[in-house]
Amino acid sequence: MSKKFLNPADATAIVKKSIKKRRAKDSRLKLYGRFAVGLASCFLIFLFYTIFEKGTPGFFQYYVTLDVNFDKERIDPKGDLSDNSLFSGDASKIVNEALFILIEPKGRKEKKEAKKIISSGKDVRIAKMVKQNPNLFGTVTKVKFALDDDIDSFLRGYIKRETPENERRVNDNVIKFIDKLNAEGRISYNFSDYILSGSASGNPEMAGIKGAFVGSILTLFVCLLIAFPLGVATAIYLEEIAKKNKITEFIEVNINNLAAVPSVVFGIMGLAIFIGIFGMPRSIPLVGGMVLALMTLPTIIISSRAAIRAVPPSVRDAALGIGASKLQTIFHHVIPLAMPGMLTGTIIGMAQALGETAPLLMIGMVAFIVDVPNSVVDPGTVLPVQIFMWADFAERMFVQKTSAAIIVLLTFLISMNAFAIYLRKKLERRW
Amino acid sequence: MNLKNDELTKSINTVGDVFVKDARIKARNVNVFYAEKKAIDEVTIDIGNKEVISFIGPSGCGKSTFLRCFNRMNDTIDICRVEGSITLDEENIYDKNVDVVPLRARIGMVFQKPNPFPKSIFDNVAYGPRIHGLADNKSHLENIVEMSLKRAGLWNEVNDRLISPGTGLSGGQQQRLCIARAIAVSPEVILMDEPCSALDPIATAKIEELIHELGNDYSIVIVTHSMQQAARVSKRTAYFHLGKLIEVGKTKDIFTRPQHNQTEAYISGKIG
Amino acid sequence: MNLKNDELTKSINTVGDVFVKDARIKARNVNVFYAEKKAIDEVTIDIGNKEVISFIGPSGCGKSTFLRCFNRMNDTIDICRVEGSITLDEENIYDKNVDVVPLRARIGMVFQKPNPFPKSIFDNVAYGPRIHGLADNKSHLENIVEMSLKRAGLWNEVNDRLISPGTGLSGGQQQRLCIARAIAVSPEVILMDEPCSALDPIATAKIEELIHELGNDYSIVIVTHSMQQAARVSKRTAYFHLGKLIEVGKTKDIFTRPQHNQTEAYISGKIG
Amino acid sequence: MFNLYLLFVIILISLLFYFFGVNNAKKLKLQNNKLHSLKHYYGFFALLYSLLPSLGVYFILTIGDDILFSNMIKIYIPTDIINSKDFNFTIALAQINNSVDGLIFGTPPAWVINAANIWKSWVIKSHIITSILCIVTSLISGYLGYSKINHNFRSRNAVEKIVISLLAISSIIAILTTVGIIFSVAFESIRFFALIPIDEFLFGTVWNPQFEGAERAGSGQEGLSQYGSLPLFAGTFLISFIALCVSVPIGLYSAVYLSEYASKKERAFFKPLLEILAGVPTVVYGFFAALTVAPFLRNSGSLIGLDIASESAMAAGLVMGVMIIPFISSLSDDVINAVPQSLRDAGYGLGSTKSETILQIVIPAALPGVVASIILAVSRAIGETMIVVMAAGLAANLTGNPLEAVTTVTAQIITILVGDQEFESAKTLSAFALALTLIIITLGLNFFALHVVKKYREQYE
Amino acid sequence: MENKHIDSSFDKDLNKINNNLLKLGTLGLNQFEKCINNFGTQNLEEINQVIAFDEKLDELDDKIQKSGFEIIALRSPRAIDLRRVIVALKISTILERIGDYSRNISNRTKVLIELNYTDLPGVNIGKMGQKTQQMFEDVLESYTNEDDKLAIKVRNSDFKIDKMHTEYYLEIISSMQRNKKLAPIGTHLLFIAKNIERVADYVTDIAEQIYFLVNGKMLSDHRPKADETSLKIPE
Amino acid sequence: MENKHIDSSFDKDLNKINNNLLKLGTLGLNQFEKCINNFGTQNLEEINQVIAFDEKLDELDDKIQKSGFEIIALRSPRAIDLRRVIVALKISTILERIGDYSRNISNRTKVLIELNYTDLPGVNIGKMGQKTQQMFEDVLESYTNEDDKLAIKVRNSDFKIDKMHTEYYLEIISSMQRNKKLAPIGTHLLFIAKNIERVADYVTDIAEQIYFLVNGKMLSDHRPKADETSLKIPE
Ligand SMILES: Nc1ncnc2c1ncn2[C@@H]1O[C@H](COP(=O)(O)OP(=O)(O)OP(=O)(O)O)[C@@H](O)[C@H]1O
Ligand SMILES: Nc1ncnc2c1ncn2[C@@H]1O[C@H](COP(=O)(O)OP(=O)(O)OP(=O)(O)O)[C@@H](O)[C@H]1O
Ligand SMILES: [Mg+2]
Ligand SMILES: [Mg+2]
Ligand SMILES: O=P([O-])([O-])[O-]
Repeated sequence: MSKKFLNPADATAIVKKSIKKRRAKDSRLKLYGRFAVGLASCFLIFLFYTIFEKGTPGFFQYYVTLDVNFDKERIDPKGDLSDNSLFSGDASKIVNEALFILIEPKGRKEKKEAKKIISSGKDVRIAKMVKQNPNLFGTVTKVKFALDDDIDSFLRGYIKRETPENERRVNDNVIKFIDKLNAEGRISYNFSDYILSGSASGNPEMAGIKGAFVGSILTLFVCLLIAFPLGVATAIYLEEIAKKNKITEFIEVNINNLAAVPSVVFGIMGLAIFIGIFGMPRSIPLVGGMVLALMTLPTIIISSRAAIRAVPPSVRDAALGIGASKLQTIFHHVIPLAMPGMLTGTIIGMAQALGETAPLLMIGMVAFIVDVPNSVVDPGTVLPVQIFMWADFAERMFVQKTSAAIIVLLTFLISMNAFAIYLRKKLERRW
Repeated sequence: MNLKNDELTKSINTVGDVFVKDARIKARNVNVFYAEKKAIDEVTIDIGNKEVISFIGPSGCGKSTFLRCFNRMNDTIDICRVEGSITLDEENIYDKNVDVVPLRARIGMVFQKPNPFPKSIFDNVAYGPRIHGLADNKSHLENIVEMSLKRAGLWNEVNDRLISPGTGLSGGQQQRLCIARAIAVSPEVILMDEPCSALDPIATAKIEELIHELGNDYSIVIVTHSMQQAARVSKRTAYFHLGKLIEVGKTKDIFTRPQHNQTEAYISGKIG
Repeated sequence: MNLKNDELTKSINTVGDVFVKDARIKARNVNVFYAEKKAIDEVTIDIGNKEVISFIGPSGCGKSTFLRCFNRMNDTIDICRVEGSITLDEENIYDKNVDVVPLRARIGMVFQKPNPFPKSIFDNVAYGPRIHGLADNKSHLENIVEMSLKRAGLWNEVNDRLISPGTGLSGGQQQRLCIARAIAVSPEVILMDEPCSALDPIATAKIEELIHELGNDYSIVIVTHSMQQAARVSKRTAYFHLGKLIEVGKTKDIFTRPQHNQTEAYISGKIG
Repeated sequence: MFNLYLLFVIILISLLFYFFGVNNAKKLKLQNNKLHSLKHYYGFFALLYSLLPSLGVYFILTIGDDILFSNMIKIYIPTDIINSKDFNFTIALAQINNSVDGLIFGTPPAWVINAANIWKSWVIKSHIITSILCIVTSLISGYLGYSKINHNFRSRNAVEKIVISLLAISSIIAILTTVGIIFSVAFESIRFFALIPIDEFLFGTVWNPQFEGAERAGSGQEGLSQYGSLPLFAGTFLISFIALCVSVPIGLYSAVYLSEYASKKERAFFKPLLEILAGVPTVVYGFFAALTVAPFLRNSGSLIGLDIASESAMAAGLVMGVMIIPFISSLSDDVINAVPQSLRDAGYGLGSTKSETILQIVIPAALPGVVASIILAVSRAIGETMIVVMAAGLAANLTGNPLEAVTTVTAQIITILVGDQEFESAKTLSAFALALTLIIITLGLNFFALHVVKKYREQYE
Repeated sequence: MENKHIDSSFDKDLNKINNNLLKLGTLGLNQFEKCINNFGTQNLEEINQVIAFDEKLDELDDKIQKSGFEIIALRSPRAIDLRRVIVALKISTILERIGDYSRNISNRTKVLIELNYTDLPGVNIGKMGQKTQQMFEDVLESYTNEDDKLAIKVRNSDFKIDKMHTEYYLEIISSMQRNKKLAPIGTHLLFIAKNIERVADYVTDIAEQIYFLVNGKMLSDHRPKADETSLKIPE
Repeated sequence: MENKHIDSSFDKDLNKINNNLLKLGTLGLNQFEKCINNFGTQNLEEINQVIAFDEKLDELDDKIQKSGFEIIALRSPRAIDLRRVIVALKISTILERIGDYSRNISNRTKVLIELNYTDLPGVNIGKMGQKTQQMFEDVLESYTNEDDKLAIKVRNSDFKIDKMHTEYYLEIISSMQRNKKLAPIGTHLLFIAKNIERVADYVTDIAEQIYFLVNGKMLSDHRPKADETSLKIPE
């Protein structure tokens, strides 16, 4: 044997020689890591910044304040404040008149243009007001009306005066009216009445997320009701009860694979099975919830199983050892201990479901539905789908509304995730 | 096999006093398989009334496996199969219509790692009586808990914090809590699988002390890696090797003059 | 403090032979803190050349903490702070310009749980020489690996499967592999933190056997929970209690006639 | 559709049986002093006996009636209408259903109103029948359960058996879902492949589906439509590749940094922060990609004279890359953390520097897990829909140029299936074929990843 | 034993062996005391009692040997515990030997009675016996109290017994030389004296064991010996 | 020792104590053999050698006692190992005592030489010594081979020595009774004979220890004793 061990002194000398180089490598790796984390954080910040920057104005819009003459005869011809009566009334006209007083349009064309300044929901607004407060009848009251989305865009400066008239959506006449109103201090920039309480609407200035929001809640509710018990039950069965055999293995493989199936495929399945075979209606939160439930099921099962597995076997042994039956062991010990993990998984699954779009598109929750759904079997839409649809609309104002909707959605998602993290932290046990 | 007497259909290869006069548990020609693998091979032994017996042997020789036959904890392992018969007071515990739940209440078990439930100390001890419906009312239950903790030598250390979690105790205290929990369902036999191997020497000594005392009231079977421990706590010792029960006898005989040379080799630290 | 001689600024509370003539490592008034908590309190001791010394004491007394000072493994724990001085061949290892990398190459360490890398047996042993660039060429490296495995008593068992993963070995073999890995970088001192506590008695005996042999070439410091082990493997024994070094002395003296009554109490199984 | 009141009644009845059961057990205990099980198990037994069969009846009847009615209503549609050329039963059914639900648009044909009325009467009848059947079932079966209670009855064992069966049934749902997916995709795909040869679908280089009805059976030559899916898959992989180029280095280095270098505080802050990236809905990314990234790319491209499409693979890929960073970083961080501390100690103990320990010990040990995390990220990227729908465009270009617009499989599925479709057309069916292929690919990747992970686990367990 | 073992049954075992040893010591002392007294009183019945009783001492020694052996086997005692057990084993053996000597003296006393013995001039076996008995008592006390100072004292007083023995030895031989009839009596007296001297030696051994018990090491200095019977010829 | 301990240093320690014991045995046998021979040859130089050498035996015994004690403390031996150590400790003590007797015999031989001793009629110390020596040799062999059969044989042959001793005892006293000048010589011869008898007794004890070593229990039957010197009066 030519060379044996180095003697320790020589070894130390060799080690010392290369130490500088090795230390340099060390610092480099750390630097790369820090850079990567920084970059990812920047992405996130940029994303949020963009959304917020675009979305915050979406919560606001321009209003014009008019002195409306609440003439009972004209607004409520039948005098019983019924919808029917109010609809047959002349509320729109009264508002228009109030406007005309201020801007004095000349001729039919100008009047027509002037009418468009105010959003088309003005009669509904009057109706609502008198219903709430019949005392208004007979008074002349200042009322705020939303401006049309083009006017809004103009006021925000998206539509520029300098643009040649034929290329912009607001013509010179209208600009003149706006200037007049502005001069009288009638135009104001306020928190939007519509974004949170309105529903889908072709008029961007009146569009809101209430319908989609309620739709989302209902869908989520169905999803939770189905996915949580099923997921937990499955997890318990597979982890605690089932013997390890071909069948359980098959089920496991199935679950793992379901987790990998693209969400759009779940939509296809929902379309084919629930709607195609079971004959359920399209667009309803029930079907949406069921599809999302099947989609989040693997998430819940997998995280529940992990949570169950994290319960140390010693606890089971302890219970079995003093004569608890298998199910007593499970229900008295395993489930309570695994619950935080299961809940965390479920919340994360729900958050996923809340943000999911593609499968819901498949089952038709993309339909244009004005009414706010009252139950899980009323047609409706959900927030992300609403966002998707708005993102596709051409009107400038929808960009802001979309962003605003995104902000609402994100707020929810982040608070759900934060809650999950909180739950995990709070209930986390160390054995 | 005729369980009524000790005559065996098969011969016993074990050296020493396999049988005792006042046996509570009688294991006869027990074989245990994990799938195809035989982990326990034709073991026959008696566990006497109120005796402390220890099982020793090299790692993997099947001590734990055999111990867990006594309260059918092996049922929880899918691939585990038990043959032969084990009787508790002449009743075959592997009989088809024996319910393991009351069986396990009669034969308590203490595990290697202290495993208190992550509940309060009180609830830990009260759990068994509760699920078995042993207490008539609350004060009865409290009584049972107090008695059990006292008997486990833990009462003085915890009586002022019964509602604090059992997992907050020190390792040794936890193990005594587990013993209290086992006692609370009034078992007749207590099985202990290396009850001190996760504890430091002082906690170990306390548990051993406790085992001594409990030996007056219960039959105790203790599996241990530590020959010293077997020597200290038990009156009888059984030596296992490769799934076979090589020798059983008085502990002092096993430690001073074992009869089988495999026992000799193990006891004196030679390769078996 | 003047490190050149053994005169101390502070008095030593330790009973017995703290100093040895041919000391490799000299620890002087070492204090270790975990955040605010003092885990080691004014410990002064010499580790001699080519001696096997064991650290014993109740759980949590700071044996491991003190051991890990010798190769500055405590640096990896954020909240850990070391005071006092430890010299290896008169060079203070806690000096600012001492790099831990060569230090740790000189002072090998073996851990409680066998921790081979999930690589081949060969790569496990070759890892150290490779990162430190100790081998001139491939055959030299092979030589080092072979020598180390031989010295760790593992060569005969693994020489036909050097490329199979180290994690596939049995626990005892894994631990010997870890020892071989430590030897491969030509250390002078080997620290062992309860190297056998995860092993069964037979594997333990083999490691102890190995420690005996290595004691001829290296200074070995071994932390152990088992008094028996300390008695078997070491020539000198140090007894720690609550972070203090109570007594150091020849193992046979410590075990037959300890001087300090705390040592006496611990050695003979009484509460300290 | 669902009769919640009935549900309440059933539950109420079963609760009643619970109390009967408990009371009976109490009585038995007084008589005999020894019961096999605790009291409440007797109650639960009666409760389950009452509840489960009636619930079964309830759901079967409630779901079944619609299907039954749909079939039964056929005879109430005039034959001439059924025979007419553009009759579509699904649409007819929808009309009738709308009419039943009171959603009346314009004036429906008389036969619709007629059918709707008949349907309505059935609904009322079915409600009554369902109610009676459910309540009777719950009473009878509840009594049956109750009468089983006696001294020797092992109620705990019985209850546990039932509960275990329920748990087992739950686990079947996963299989049913898979069956459902395969069922819904496979049949349509088979029909598609009957129209379009499979090799044309797999290897054709032009994707140009048009609604043409079913007449284009057989040959692939006539008409304008072409169903070569290669451009779609090329687009999919191009975008996925771009995404990986972004996410793998950032994700891995982040994971390494967070698990090995970062202080506890840093880690506690940055890890959830990065995970937010995964929690952001894809539609938001799509919006971001389409409205911010794509214009930015085009603008900066034009600055340096590059012509970048307003919808480009680049935009979608980059954003998708950002989205999947946390999949890689979090999962890798987990597996890196799962590498036992003892291995690091071993490394440090031998005198390796931190980077040596990480690169030569920790990462190799965690490698299978890291690989698995990347594969999972890939499969996620391939299945991702909304970003590409919104940002990558719909142009089925077979190109490797990331600056052009491309389309992907999922985007095509969405565009084909959203809105009204003719179920018979090759275009509609092609979506199912695409979905099938997509499933096969992602499943393949998933299998592979799981296999790797399993091996990795074995190493440490 | 100030400190108790955590494992109280260990203490029990140790106490048992300790108590048995003390019992053996007391019995041994009793036997010796009686046999010395009997030498003076010549009470035949009592002498026979002493002889018969020796069996009990043998049994007790056996018991101690066995239990000591078992404690070592089962308990792995260390430090003071181990010393205690080992010392107990050694002292027990010695006490058994001392018992043998008591019996032997008694046997010879019986013969002397038959021979109508009276003390020879210059020989006072009783005194020698009492001195030895005192040493014996002291050594038992020093064991009970683990008093190594007393043990050393005992050890050093063996000197006197040796001297006495040499003196008596020479006197007896002189007597025999003077009167040949005295040969049988003289022989027995010689052996009795020798036996007492051996008992004192053994007491000294016990004292040394006690020193070891307390200090963990043997007394290193050589004990002064004054028994010169094997070297001396009566002038 | 067929099987080796996994921990070879334990074997080393056991071997060491075993070898030391064998050495002590051989030295003890040597001493005894020499002192018996010297009794015949009256070679003063050799006698002095024997006396001087006894110190070595004491030292070796000390060493064995210490190492046995340490083995027990450090190794917690059990079963055969423990028996080996305990038996070694006991045999060592016995061998030391036998050594003492060899020295004592030598001392007395020296005195006898001064007294111009010749063997008394009917007394053959040399024969008695040789018989004992044979027993001694046998017992060492039985220890070396752990041969409990041989040990029992040795033990049973003590009977003969006792008989011989009784015989010689009576003869010597008779001689002294006949000739008062013989008193000093007779006394020394008496003690020498007694000493040899004691050696044989001790050899028997060793044999019993060997039986215990091999079988783990003591021989239970009572050993036949034939030494009646303390009971007999010469007619
Ligand atoms: N669940 C199991 N599945 C398969 N084999 C098992 C299982 N449990 C134990 N075995 C095997 O059965 C044999 C006996 O194991 P057992 O745990 O009873 O040994 P032991 O004597 O208790 O060992 P230890 O002292 O290490 O606890 C071993 O070979 C072991 O590998
Ligand atoms: N990383 C740490 N952070 C805080 N405290 C620690 C840490 N490690 C150890 N300690 C504390 O320092 C003290 C000494 O611990 P150490 O691990 O050195 O004891 P030990 O003697 O080795 O005990 P054991 O025998 O249980 O290994 C203990 O009180 C322990 O709680
Ligand atoms: Mg075990
Ligand atoms: Mg430690
Ligand atoms: O007891 P001894 O015969 O050695 O004096």
